[in-house]
This record gives sequence, C-alpha cells and structure tokens, in this order.
Amino acid sequence: MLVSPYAFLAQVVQFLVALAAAPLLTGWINQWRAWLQNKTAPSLLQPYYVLHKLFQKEAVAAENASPLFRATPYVVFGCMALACGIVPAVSTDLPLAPAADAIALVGLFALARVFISLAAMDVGTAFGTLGARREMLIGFLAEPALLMALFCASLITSSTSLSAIVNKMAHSQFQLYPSMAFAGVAFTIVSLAENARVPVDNPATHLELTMVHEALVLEYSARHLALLEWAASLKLFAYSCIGLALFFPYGVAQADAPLAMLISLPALGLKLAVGGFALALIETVSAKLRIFRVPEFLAVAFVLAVIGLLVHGLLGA
Amino acid sequence: MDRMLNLDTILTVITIWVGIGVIALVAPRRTRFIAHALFPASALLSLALGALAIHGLFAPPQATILGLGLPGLPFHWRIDSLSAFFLAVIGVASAGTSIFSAGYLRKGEGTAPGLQCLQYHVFLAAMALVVLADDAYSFMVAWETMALSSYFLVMANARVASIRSAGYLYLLLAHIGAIAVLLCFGVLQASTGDFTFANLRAQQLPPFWASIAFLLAVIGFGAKAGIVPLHVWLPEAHPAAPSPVSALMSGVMLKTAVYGLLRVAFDLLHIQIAWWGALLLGLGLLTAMFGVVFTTVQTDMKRLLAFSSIENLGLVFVGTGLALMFRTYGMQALSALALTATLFHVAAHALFKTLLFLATGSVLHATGERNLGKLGGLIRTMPWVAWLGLIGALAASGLPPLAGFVSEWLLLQTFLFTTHLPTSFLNMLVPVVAAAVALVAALSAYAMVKFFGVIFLGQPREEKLRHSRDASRCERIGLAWLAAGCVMLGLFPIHAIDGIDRVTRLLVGFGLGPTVHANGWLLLAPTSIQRASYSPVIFLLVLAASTAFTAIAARIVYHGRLRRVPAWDCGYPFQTARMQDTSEGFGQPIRQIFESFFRMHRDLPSPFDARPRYRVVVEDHFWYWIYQPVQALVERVARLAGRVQQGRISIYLLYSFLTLLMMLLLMGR
Amino acid sequence: MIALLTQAINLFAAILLILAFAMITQRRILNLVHLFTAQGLTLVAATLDVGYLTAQHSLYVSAAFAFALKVVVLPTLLHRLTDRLQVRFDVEPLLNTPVTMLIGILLVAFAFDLASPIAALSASIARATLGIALASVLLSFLMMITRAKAVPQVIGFLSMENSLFFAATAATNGMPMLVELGIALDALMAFLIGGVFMFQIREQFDSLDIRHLERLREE
Amino acid sequence: MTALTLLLACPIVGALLLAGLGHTRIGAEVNIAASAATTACALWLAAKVAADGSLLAYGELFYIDSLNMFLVTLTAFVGLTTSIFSRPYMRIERDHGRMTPLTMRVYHAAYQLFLAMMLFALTTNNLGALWVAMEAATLCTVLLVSVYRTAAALEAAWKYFILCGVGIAQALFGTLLLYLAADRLIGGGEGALLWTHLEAVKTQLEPTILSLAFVFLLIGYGTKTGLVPVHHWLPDAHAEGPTPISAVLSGLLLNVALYAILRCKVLADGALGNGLPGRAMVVFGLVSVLLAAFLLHRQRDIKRLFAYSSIEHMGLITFAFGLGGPIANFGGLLHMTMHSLTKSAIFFAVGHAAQKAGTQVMDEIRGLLQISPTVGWGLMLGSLAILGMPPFGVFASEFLILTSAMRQLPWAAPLLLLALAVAFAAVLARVQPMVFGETTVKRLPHPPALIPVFTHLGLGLLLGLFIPPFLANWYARAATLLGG
Repeated sequence: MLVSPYAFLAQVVQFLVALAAAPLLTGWINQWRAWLQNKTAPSLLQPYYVLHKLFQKEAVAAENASPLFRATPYVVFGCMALACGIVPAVSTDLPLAPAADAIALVGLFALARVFISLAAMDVGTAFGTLGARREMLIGFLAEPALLMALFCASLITSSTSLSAIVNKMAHSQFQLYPSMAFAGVAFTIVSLAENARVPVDNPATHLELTMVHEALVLEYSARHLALLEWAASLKLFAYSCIGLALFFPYGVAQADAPLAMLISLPALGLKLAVGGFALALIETVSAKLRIFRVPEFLAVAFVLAVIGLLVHGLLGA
Repeated sequence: MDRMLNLDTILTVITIWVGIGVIALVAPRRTRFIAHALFPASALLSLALGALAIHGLFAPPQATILGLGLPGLPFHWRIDSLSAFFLAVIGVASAGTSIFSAGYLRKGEGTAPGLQCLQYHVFLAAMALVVLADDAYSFMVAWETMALSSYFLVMANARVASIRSAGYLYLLLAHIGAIAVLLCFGVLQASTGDFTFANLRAQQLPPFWASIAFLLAVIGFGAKAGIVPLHVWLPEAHPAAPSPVSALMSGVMLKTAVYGLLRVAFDLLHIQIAWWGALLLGLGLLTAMFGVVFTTVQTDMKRLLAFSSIENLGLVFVGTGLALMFRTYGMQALSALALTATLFHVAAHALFKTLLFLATGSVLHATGERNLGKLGGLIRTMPWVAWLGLIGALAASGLPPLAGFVSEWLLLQTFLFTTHLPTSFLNMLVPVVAAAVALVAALSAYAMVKFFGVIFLGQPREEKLRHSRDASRCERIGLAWLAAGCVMLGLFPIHAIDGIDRVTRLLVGFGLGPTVHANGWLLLAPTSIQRASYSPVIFLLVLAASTAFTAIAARIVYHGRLRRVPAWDCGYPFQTARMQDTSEGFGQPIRQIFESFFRMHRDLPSPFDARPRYRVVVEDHFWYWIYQPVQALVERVARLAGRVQQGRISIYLLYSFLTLLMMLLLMGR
Repeated sequence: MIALLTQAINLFAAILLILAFAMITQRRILNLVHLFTAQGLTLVAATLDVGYLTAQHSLYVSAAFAFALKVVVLPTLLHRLTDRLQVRFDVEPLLNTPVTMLIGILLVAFAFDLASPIAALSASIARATLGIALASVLLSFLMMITRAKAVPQVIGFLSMENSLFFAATAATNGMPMLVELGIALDALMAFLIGGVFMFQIREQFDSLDIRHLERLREE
Repeated sequence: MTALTLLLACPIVGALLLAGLGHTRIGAEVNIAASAATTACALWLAAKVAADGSLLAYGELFYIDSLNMFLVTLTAFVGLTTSIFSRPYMRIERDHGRMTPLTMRVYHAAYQLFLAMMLFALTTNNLGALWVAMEAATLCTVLLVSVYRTAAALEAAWKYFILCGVGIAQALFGTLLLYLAADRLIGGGEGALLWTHLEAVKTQLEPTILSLAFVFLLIGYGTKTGLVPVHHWLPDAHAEGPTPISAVLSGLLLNVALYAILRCKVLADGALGNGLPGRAMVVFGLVSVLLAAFLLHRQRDIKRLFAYSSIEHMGLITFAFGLGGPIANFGGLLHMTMHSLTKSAIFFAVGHAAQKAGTQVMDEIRGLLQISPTVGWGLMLGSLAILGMPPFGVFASEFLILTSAMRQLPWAAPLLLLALAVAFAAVLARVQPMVFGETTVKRLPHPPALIPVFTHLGLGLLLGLFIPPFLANWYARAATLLGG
C-alpha cells in the first residue's frame, strides 16, 4: 500500500514524541504524587537524569546469565516503542496502524511480559522467580480484561483497528455508551496493575512481600536497567494513549487534515497532563493491596469488562 | 491422468512406510541401521506426502477403490481438500518426528528398536489412511489400527506399572470411542446397508436421528480428542510414550479426531442444528479451561504438555462449534472465518506441540529427568534445544508474531461478529465465551513461562544437569524444521489461508481466499481492512528494527561494557539452587484461584518437623464422578451374573428344564 | 384281537408313565433298578406289539436289542455297580416327594396338552402315546433334577432314553434301523462311561454324593 | 466319493492305530500324520465340491454342500494344527507326570475318534445319524476332559456328561418329532430323516410339530453350542481338560453343534414361515453375549476366561444367524471361521503360558514377554484379535453382524456393542499384565510349538484385510442356502 508523506511524518513524530515524552509523563506523575502527599517534589526532569546516570554506568550481569537475560531489555524496549507507534495518539493516519490492531497490541504487551518474566527467572535467584510468577499472575487476568475493554469499543465501532475506533468515536455524532462506562473502569484498573502502580504494586518500595516490578528487574543494572525503566514509562505512555483513544478521542489528527497535527500535539499534552494528575490522585487516595488480593481486584476489572460487552449486546449500543 | 496419479502415489508412499517397518522387523536389534537409514528415509517420505497433500489440496477430489476389504465393501479411498489438509499436517509434523527419531532412537530396555520402528510406521500409515478413508469399514480399520499401534508404542517399556495402567486406560477409551463412531455410521446409513461415505452423504436423516448421529460422533471423536470428561487417558498415555511418539500423538493423532468430527458434522450430515454448535462450544470451553488450569499446576514436563494439548483441542472445538452455529444460521462467511481459525489452530498446534514434545525428549535423554522439580538451567548446556524450544513455547502461549497468535486472533475476530446471531441467548453467551477464550490464552502463556523457565532457565537444581549434552544433529534438524514451521506459519498466514480456503469452500461453501488477497500478501484482513488487519511481517520487522536500533544506539551514545559477577544474594550468602522457586510454587497462585477445579491432597509439615516434607497431589474430579461409579456398576452386575453360575448340577438341570418348558409354552402355541 | 393289541399299546404307555412316577417317589436304589428293568420289559413288549400290528419286522430286531440292552445288560451292570459301590439309599432328595409328585402331575397335564394337536395329526396307530412319551421324558428329567446322588441320576438319564425309545417305536412306528442301532450303542457307551466315572468319583470323594461336585463356580 | 471315504477313514484308522501305540514315543507323530492325511482329503474334497457343486454319496447317507464343506475343511485344518501343538505340549505334561502311558493312549485315540465323529456329523445327510455322531463326539470329549483325574477334572467331566447327555436327549426327541412330521409326507423309512428330502418338502411340514421339534433341537444342540442359560458345562470342561482339547472344543465342537441347529432352522423356517425360529435364536444369542461379557469380569483362571469369551462369540454367531439375510448369514459364517481360528490360537498360546508359569491362575502369570516373547505376543495379538480389533478378521465379521443388526434390529445393536465394550475391558485388563508385567520366573528350556499360533493369527489377519473371491463366493452360497 502507498504511504502518504504526511502519514509517514505523523508516524515519525509519534515515535519521537513517545520516546521523548514518556519519561516526562512519569516525572509529572511523580511530582504530583509528592505534592498530593505534601512532600517536596523531585524535578520534573528527574527521570531523564536517572536514565542518563544509568546509561553511563558499567553494566553488571550475573555469571550464569544467559544471552536471553541480556537481550531482554532491548526486546522489551522494542515492544513498548512499537506499542507507542501503533496507538493513534497524534494522528490516526499511521502507516503502522494496519500492521497491528487492538488484539495484536495486547499480544505485544504479553510478549514483553513473557520476555521480562523469563529474563527474571534466568539468573535463578529467589526474587527473580517470585517476581516472574507475580507478573504472570497479574498478566493472565489483566490481559483478558484489557482485551474485553477494547472489545467494548470494537463492538461499538465494529472494528478492532485502533485508528478506525478513534475515527468512528471522534467523528460520529456524540453519544453516551453505557458499555464504555464499564470498560472505562475496567481499563483504569488494568492500567494501574499493568504499570506497577498502587494499589497493585509500589515501585517506591523494595518490600519483598509486595514488590512485583522491582523483583523482576532486581538483577539488572546500568543500561539494561535504564532501558527497562524507559520501557516502563513508555508502557505507561502507551496505556494512557490507549485510554485517551478509547474515551477521549477528540483532537487527534485525521488522514484528510494532516496539518491538524499542530492542534493534536498540544491536545495530547493537555490530555496526558490531566490523565497523569488523575493517576497520581488515585495512587494517593488508595492503599496498597496484599498480593493475594490482587487477583480479586483484577477479576473485578475482568468481570466489569465482560458486563460491558453484555450491556452492549443487551442495549445494542 | 496426472491427477489420478496423485492419490495412487500417496497410497504408494503409505505402503512404503509400512514396508520400512517390516524391513526393520527383519533386523530388530540393529539400532544403528534402523536409526541412520530407515528413519531418515521415512522422513523423506513424510515430506513427499506433505507435498502431494498440498498438491491435492488445490486439486479436485479423487477417489479410488482397492480390491481388498470386505467382499461387499472394498476399501474406498478418496482425497478431497479436507483430507488433503490433514494429510499435509501429518506429513509436515511426521517429517520432524521421524528425523528426530533418527537421532533419538538408541539401545535400551523395552521394545526392540525394530519392533518400535514397525509400530511407529504402522501408526503413521494408519493416521494417513484415516483421513483418506471413504467408507465406514476402511475408516474403522484405519482408526482402530491407529489406536492399536499407538497403544503398543505407549507400552514401549511396559515394565513400569504406571505405564501399563496408562496403556490400558488409553486402549479401553479408544475402543469405546471407536464403538461410538461405528454406531454413528450405523445411524448415518439409515438402514440402507451401504456404508460408503458417498451413500452416507446421500441420506436425508430426520433431525432426531441426525442429532443422535452427531452426538455419537461427538462422543467417539471426543474420546480421541481428549474432550472433558473423556480426557482421562490423555495425560496418562501421552507422557508414557517415547517422546517422538508423544509428539505424534499430541501433535497429529488428536487432529484425526477433529478431522472425523468435521467430516461427520459438515460433510456427511446434510443438516446442522443450532444446539449442536452450542454444545460443541460449551464442551470446548469446559475442556479448554480445565486443560489450561491443570497445565499450570503440573510438575511433570510431559504431563504439562499433555494437558496443554487438552486445552488446545478444547479451543479447536470452540471454533468448530462457532462455525457450526453460523452455518445453521446461514452465515456462510462467518462460518468460514470460524472454520479458518479452527483449521489454522490445528496446523499451528500440530507444529508447536510436536516441537515441544520433541524438546522434552531431548531433555529427557540428556538428563533422564521428567520432573520439573529436578531440572533447570539447561539453556547453558543445551542451547539448541532451549532456543528452538523457546520458539515453540512462545508460539504455544499465542504471542505475536508466531503461529499460535494468528489462530487466536482469527478466533477472537470471529467472536466480534457473533452479536449478529438471531437468538439473543447466544448473543449473551458469546461475549462470555470470548472472555473465557482470552483468559485461556493468557493462562497458557502463564503455563508456558513456567514450562520454559523451570526447565531451561535458572540454576540447575541437580548437580548432574551441569554435564547434560545438547541434542544430536538429527534431533536438531527435527527441532529446527518444526520451529521454522511455527515461524513461517506465523509470518505468512495468508498463504496457509489459501489452502484452508479450499477446505472451507468444501465444508461451508465459502472461503476467505479472495478477501484476504484483496490487501496484498503482506496484510491479513479476513473481512475488510477497516474492520481488522494484522501484518506479522511488518510487526516483526519494526520490532526487530527498534530492538536492534536501541542496542546499537546505546552502544554508540554510551558504551557496551559488561562485567560478570556472582548473582546478588540479597546479603544472604548461603543460597543453593534448591532455593529457587519450584514448579509447584510457580503454579501455586493458580491452584489457589481455581481451587474448585481440583481434588487436592496436601500434607504440610509442622513447624517443629525435623525433616519437613511438603507434598501435594492434584487429582481430577471426573475420575471420582464418572469413572469409578461406572466401574463399580459393572462389578455389581458381574457379581449378579455370577450368581447364576453356582456350581450345583441339579440347579443347572433345572435351568435347562425351565428353559425347555418356557420355550414349549411360547412356541408350542 | 387287533383292537385288543391296539389298546394294549396305550396300556403299555400308561404303565410306562406309572413306572416313571414310581421312580420319582422311589428312594431305594435297588428298587430303582428293578423299576428300570420293568420299564425295559414294558418297552420290549410295546415294541413287539407295534411291530406285529404294523408288520414291521425291523421292529422285532430293535425289540431284541432293547431286551438285550435294557432288560439284561444294563440292569445287571447296575446291580454290580450298586454292590461294588455299596450304595443302598439315596440321601433325602433335594425336593421332598409330595411336592415332586405334584409337579409331576402338572408336567403330565402340560405334556398331554402339548401333544394333543400332534396326536390328532399322527398317522401312527397309537396316537395318544406321544403325549405319554413326552410326559415320561419330562418326569425323568424331573427325577434327575431332584436326585442328589450319582447313581439315581444315571438311572434317570437311562429312563429318559427309555421314554425316547418308546416315543420312537410307539409314536412313529420305529426309527430307521441304522439310527436305532446308533442310539442303542450310544446309550451303552454312555452308561459304561458313567459307570467308570462313578468309580473315579467314589475314589476321589469316597462318596457318590454329587453335592461334592460344586467347586467350580463363579461366586 | 473316494475323497469322502478317505476323509472319514483316515481319522478312524488313526484312532485304531493310536489305541495301540498312542503311549509310545511316536504316538504324537502318528496323531499328526493322521490329522494331516485328513486335512489333505478335506482339501481334495473341497476342491471337488468347489468344482462340481454339492454331492450325495452312499445312497444319500452323505451330503456335501457349500455350508458343511467349509466347516469340514476348517475342522480338518484346526484338527491338524492342534495335533501339531499338542505334540510338545502333551510331552511336557507327561514329563510333569500329569499323563500316564494309559491316559496318553486314551488321549490320542479319543482325539482322532473325536475328529472322525465331528467330520461324520458334518458330512452326514441323515439327521438321526447326525445326532448319533454328536453324541459320540460328546462321549469322546468327556473322556478327554477327565483325563487328568483330578477332583476338578472329574467334576467338570461329570457335569459335562450329565448336562450334555440330557441336552442331547432333548435333541433326540426333537429329531423324533421331525421324523414324525416327515413320514406323514414322505412315508417312513430312511428318507424321512434325510435332510435333502426334508428340505425339499419343508414348506409342507406340519408347523405345530415343527415348532415343538425346533424347541427341542435348539435347546438340545444349543446346550452343546454353549448358549446361555444351558451353557454351564462349558467353562468347567474348557478349564479342566488338557489345553489341546479346550482348543478343539472351542474351535470345532461348538461350531458343529451350531451347524446342527442351522440345518434344523432351515427346515423349521420353511415349515413355520413366520421367522419365529430366527427370533428365538436372536434372543438366545443376545442373552449369551451379555451374560458372558459380564461374567468375564469375575474370572481368575485363564482358560475359564477364554471359555466365557467362546460363549460370548457363539452367542454373537447365533444372533447373526437368527437375524438371517445374506449379510448377517455371511457375517455369521465368517465369524465361525474367525472365531475357531483365533480362539484355538489363543488356547495354544494360553497352554504354553500356563505351562511356563506352572499355573492357570492369571494373577500368578506375569511378564510373558520376558519369559518367552513369542508366546507373549501370540497371547496379546490373539486376545486383541478375539476382542474385535482390526485389522484382524474377527472385526470384519463383527462389523458385518453389527451393521446388519443396525439395519434389522436397531435396538439390539447398542446392547451388543455394550457387551463388546464390557468384554474388552475385562479381557484386556487380565491379559495385559500377563503379557507385559514384571516376572521373576526364569525362561524354561523346552521351546513352544508356535507355528500353529501364528499360522492361525496370520490367516485371521489376512482375512481381515482381504477375503479371497472363491472363499467369498463360497460363504455367499452358504449364506443364501441358509436363507432369511
């Protein structure tokens, strides 16, 4: 298929924006968390400093670490970058969009998860395996929930291609979809879980009773760790964009109006800022769950999403 | 004339297979000869068969009659797209297993290699003949021969009691299934007495009898496919067999059951009824959930794979059910979509499950261990097996861009259309099913991470594992062949769908071929590009590109220095390999969440126990719900029957006296 | 004269039936043997009678055979046997006598009922005899069932063959010679083998009570 | 004519010879030689009959048509293989001191006499003579069953003697009634018992008499066929006699008894014309199959096990002939052949297995594959064959029977299949550990005679995959002869 120069441009822009802005979003959220908890906040650019520092350090790997261990950070980073490239954040006219639809996107996240879990098991420390197990435990409930949430939108727009969803959502006349309400709640829960946020996980602590993400990356250092952290913020960015695409698909540029990107970029920034604040708020007001409560928490999301589907089937909307 | 050649050539190939077996029987103990001459030859034959089958897939049907068999009913053979598809699957998969066996076969106790070789090839031939059979008799003969030969293969070293009971259970259930199939044919022929499929096809059964036939088919073929509750034999028998055989049984033999079901439900029966589809859907779902949940808690690597096969067959049944439902409501296109997903999954599962079983075979030979609790860290000593196995594991967990994902993707796509079903009940049901399918997929990923991680990653849990040797050359070839298959099938689904297109045209009168091709070979869009599209090639390229780019960039911008140090011990220096998470540990969360699925016996040591032992046995409810009661019933009836025979001659005379009087009363009138 | 002889056949038949009943009731083995001999004599008489009436000389021959076998050989052998084996009484039969009699009567009625249509068709001079033959077959069967020792069982078996023989001669005016011979031979063989067995059983279980022979069973 | 004469002469001469020198070293060889000669004559006769149709001989005393011809051939053949098998087997028995010179002599002579009587029964045209031969065959086997003189053997033989004696007596009464019915049409004398004559006038025979006659004949000969509920002698006799005798009892005698029933059924069908005889046989068959299948679950003795399996299969065959119709009859005849081949093969294997293990109790027989692989495989394959596993011939015949059952008696087919499944479970559960299990027994010196086993199994396999046309035509002709 022929790719229009604008589309190509949009794709590049989106990649760059994602890579650049992802740590910023993380920083923004951390800042707000701090403020909401009456702490003095770190700088907005703190994540960049951390990444830079880590990249400079000499990497350290366990003696028995296999190639899989070393390859994983790059693979995970690649997955997240691709995810950010697929989700229509800046424009819906992305050359990569048709290559992977919503289901493929979920598959992509799963791929990353499987790799990181395997890498965590590779060295063979108690922590690694524990982290891997918990990650997969969260994953096997979060994935279908996410998928169902996406399906709610797909049923409405009768398409699983994200850009098509955004197009339809944004440009059919405004309408309230009850099913999307369920989907929204489900999606929020899932993204909390997937991005290692309170109440599911707390990146700030290293308490083995609770930690998931930190346990996974425990063996990593330097550039590997940096890439993983960066990938984490990319994941957060991607999730936010998906959320926006599903629930606030307004202001995203279309194929017919390439220059709309000039509007869509600030719009995106604004939406992310608000979303980040909301996330910080949620994290502040909610308390960390026990690890065995997490499946129930996610099960709620799963059930809600399914109910969303049923509601759609019932009301035909 | 060239077309006529095709089927005859196929039959010849099959005959040569048997011939190879017989040759092996002549020199039963010459392992080297059998391994290095016969098995590679049969692998080549498999390739030829696969090629011929693919040719036959696009050719019009051909039939031929062999003068053998019953006088009134000689062996009819016929190849149409459906049988050709399954024949291709058999060819491709068996090529892998045969070449693998060439490296795998070695002296040892148990059946003599030559005999094994014979049984193996009879097994292959029987499977091929099952899909070629065109009358009830030849089908039954092939079907039972398949069961019988695989039974003997399972019993390869029958000195182990557990293997014996496994074999018994297997053959018994296989036979009961076969009886159901025979009855099914009996119903289908509608007392015309003509058992050729042509005639069965021609019969116009009333709905009631059609349903009976369908149910019998579900029982018969379900027993072979390991559909709950007829699954109990599968996790016992598959692990018991030598690995190449387990691979064939899981990867290929189960598919013949799918073939049989499709043949009966779509081809031989002239009507379909809505609740059939719903039934299959329900059964499939139950099976899939059951299978995957049990997969996650297994501690024996081959058992784990066996349960995963149950899960996958469940998914296949779900797809078949959907296809059937759409067919009944006259939605040919959707039916075709569902069927495509199903058949694609059949092919994918054949590849990756065979691959995984063969990998376990290599591990078994290198370490002599099947227990996950005693493996680990093999990626360092057996890189070939590990990396090729990784491909299989990823494909099995349905991750893009590999084969497993495509079928899952297609299946989920199908679900998104189901809201157009006429009955609201199904509309309500289907989203739930879709959710369950998604859950199953995610859980299978969980199980595969456990499988791969515990076997190949971490530190070796036993000292001997440090000296395990990697697979031999032939084994590597076999593994690589199948792994390549997984990748290719994942990257170029469109070309596979071209073939499947013919099958769906045959069964439901519609094919995805044209729509798929509308968007070029790169982009898979089953219905329309607006609706959904997926391009594994681009997906992989971008992924690889960004990964490579990051790696290079990191090196260029900063540096690529790496220092090797001991793993961080969290300040606790006395760590051993045994302190890693065990396979039980890995499955524990699932065991907790899905507790109601299992029947568990757990004995936990007390805190003051000097030498604490933790043991957990996970069992299957169905055994206690169904099989034991049936057994008891038979016993009771037998005891009653035994009363008749209680040794006193006068009583015996009395029997015959009374019989005489009764007969005289009845017939004297 | 002819009429008298014709009636005589029915008389013999009746005697046979009575003897059969007597055998059921009789518990002394010696008397059983005597009754058996009597049966044989009646049989011979009946055969001669029929032979005379139907002018079938083959029947004289078979009568001679019957006399030799059923009146001379078998009874003597039986006497020897009972002496050698020291069996005088049968133990209490498995079914007590009155009940057995009752059943016997029912059987006779049943047999007559069955045979009546055939008798109507029968071309032979003695119509009613078939029914009686059938009745006595069933009675001997009953006897074999109720007896708990080997010797009476064998006697019952032999008397059954007698009734069959009677049926053959009286009801159908005699079977072909060859068959008659065969049957006679078989009967003799059977008796000899039975005798041999009784000795073997005796030395195995030092008793002829066949309730020892209840080991092979399915319980 | 001459072929027939020789056919009957060979075994009788053999019997006389063996009565003289059966106890000597060459007794077994003479036995084999006589059987071989018989088989040769049988084949010769078969060739003649195949060439120029059915024949009458000795003033209609003998009648050979396609129905009894194949049974004659089968009987002669199985008789031969059994004699080959019995040579080493009985030698070992004698070494173990279970056979004395006297009993050896009795054994060999009676064996040949038994064969002669069966052949006579098969070939004769005179129903009375048929009865005489059957009785004689019974008496021979009674002697053979009791040959070990153990308590159990005596009990078995006594039961066999009494029950079959009574049964056969009833058959005689049936024959009488037939004669009675016949001489009203044909007039008395020889003719009235000749099957050919009766067959000619069968439609005019008096129905009331014929129905009674058939009852007596069915129960009489049915006792020897081993139909439930008059089967009780069968397991005992099979289990306690020498194994070669079990083989010929199962493989041949039951067939011959069934053959007698078939001859009579043809007449009864002709006279009654209401299919009642067929229905009676169907019921007997079904009951036998079901009861036997369940009783298999209670067996501990290996020979008893296969005795019950014989009852089951005889029931199946009776059922088939009861159904009638070309396909069912064809299936029945084929199943007769398959069953006698396979079952005798099994008994050969069982005999060796029991000798090697030194017991007939199945729980004590283990790991035959280690003691003697050939015996093990023989037993395994034989059992699977008799259980109706393709590609063995038993499956072919069962397929035919079941399918025609599905057509004519839909309600009966599931019952039969249930019974087959139950039987499968029972037999496999017992055979598998015997063949595959672990054992401590050492290999025994004397090599078993396994040619018979594998010849039979090979034939079974062959017929399962391909029935030669001439055989097929033969069966087809016999099947039509039996009618609906």
